Amino acid sequence: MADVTLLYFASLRERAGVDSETVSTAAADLAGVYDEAQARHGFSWPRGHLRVAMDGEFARWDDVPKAGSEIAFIPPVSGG
Amino acid sequence: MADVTLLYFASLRERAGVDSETVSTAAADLAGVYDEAQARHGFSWPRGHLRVAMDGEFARWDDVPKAGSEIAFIPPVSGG
Amino acid sequence: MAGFLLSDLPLDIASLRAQVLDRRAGGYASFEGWVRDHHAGRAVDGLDYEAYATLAEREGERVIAEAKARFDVIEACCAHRVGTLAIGDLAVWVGVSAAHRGAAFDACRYIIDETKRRVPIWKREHYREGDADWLHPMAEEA
Amino acid sequence: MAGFLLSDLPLDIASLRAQVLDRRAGGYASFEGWVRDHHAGRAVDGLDYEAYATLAEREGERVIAEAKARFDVIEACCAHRVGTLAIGDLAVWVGVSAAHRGAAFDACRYIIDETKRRVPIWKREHYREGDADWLHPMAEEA
Repeated sequence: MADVTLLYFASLRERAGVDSETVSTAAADLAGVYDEAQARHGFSWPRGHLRVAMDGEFARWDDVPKAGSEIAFIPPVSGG
Repeated sequence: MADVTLLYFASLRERAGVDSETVSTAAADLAGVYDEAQARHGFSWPRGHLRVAMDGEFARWDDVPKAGSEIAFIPPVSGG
Repeated sequence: MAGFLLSDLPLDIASLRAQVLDRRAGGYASFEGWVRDHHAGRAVDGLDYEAYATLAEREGERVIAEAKARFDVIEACCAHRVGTLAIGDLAVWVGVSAAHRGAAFDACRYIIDETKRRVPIWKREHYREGDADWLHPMAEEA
Repeated sequence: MAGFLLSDLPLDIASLRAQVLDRRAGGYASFEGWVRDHHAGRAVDGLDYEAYATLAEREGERVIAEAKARFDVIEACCAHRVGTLAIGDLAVWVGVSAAHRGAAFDACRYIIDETKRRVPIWKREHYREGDADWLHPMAEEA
């Protein structure tokens, strides 16, 4: 089990009702961490439409969640 | 014979030593008007490198010089 | 100078522009994105921008570095607002100086295109009818 | 509003820019041409611009009208200095507003390209070594 902090932005933040939460996860990769968050909050986004970041850098869905890390799920962006 | 005013700009003006002059011309077209001015002032520009304007609008070298008109020879431009 | 900035406060174009001025520069291209009064057929009253600031600044700096590597430019900068904006407010500013205009235009366009495509900033539109929505365009419709 | 202006006085970017602002506009592209300190390998101290004003304003207005007809823009303007300019001075400014950025960029570039190609304005460069020359680039090297 690893303790990680999840960050939520935009519609994911609204749906989760928080902008971050610390959770314990047994997931083997970041994909699994998203699946757990999706089940918990009822996110409608399929994982393929999101990107993932760990500790402020883009990461891969098959990366292993590091204990104490900050993990962010990035829905499609709309700046500019 | 038609009396016309010739306008000179940039290097043509420097070479002519005046920015305009009124001349009487028997030339059948604007090409002939340039040939006369070229002979008078020793312009090195071949006509094919210039454009010509009459009364503030671009004209053709085979246009007939109108009495009382303003004729300008336009060397390659370098604004911007 | 930072190449990519997020700002809670209105962007000051004159001082941003002054950052990219250079005696060697002959051309300067800039882009400004303003809050429009309509989008996708709906009347818009204003909007909020939210950013994942840490990553947005890093990714934005990468975009600027890529533009400098790809195009023959002298200086390049992008600034993006976060927070609540009204119609007509400046949302994003890009400025590029170069010896020649072609490189300035190309780099400026690259920076705004890549910023919109990759930098984690999100827009929430407030519609005149009272509702509001986060915009999450799929890549193909962005 | 005039779409194309010649000016004896320094160009005021803020007031020019204000002319093309519009609530419907989402994007604004601008270009500025500055006096560089070198050209074709020679150090430059400053320059003069001379225009055939009547025709330059007419031809400039045609360029603006063409840009508005070809690209989906809201407002477009170009201003060009005449007279004596120093290094770093603003020689030409173009601003275009549009609903979308692609049209703003394309129109802005069209206007500066056509202005440089067609509008009867000439530049005389003052070189640091003391001489000066009118620039009359042939079309293929412009």
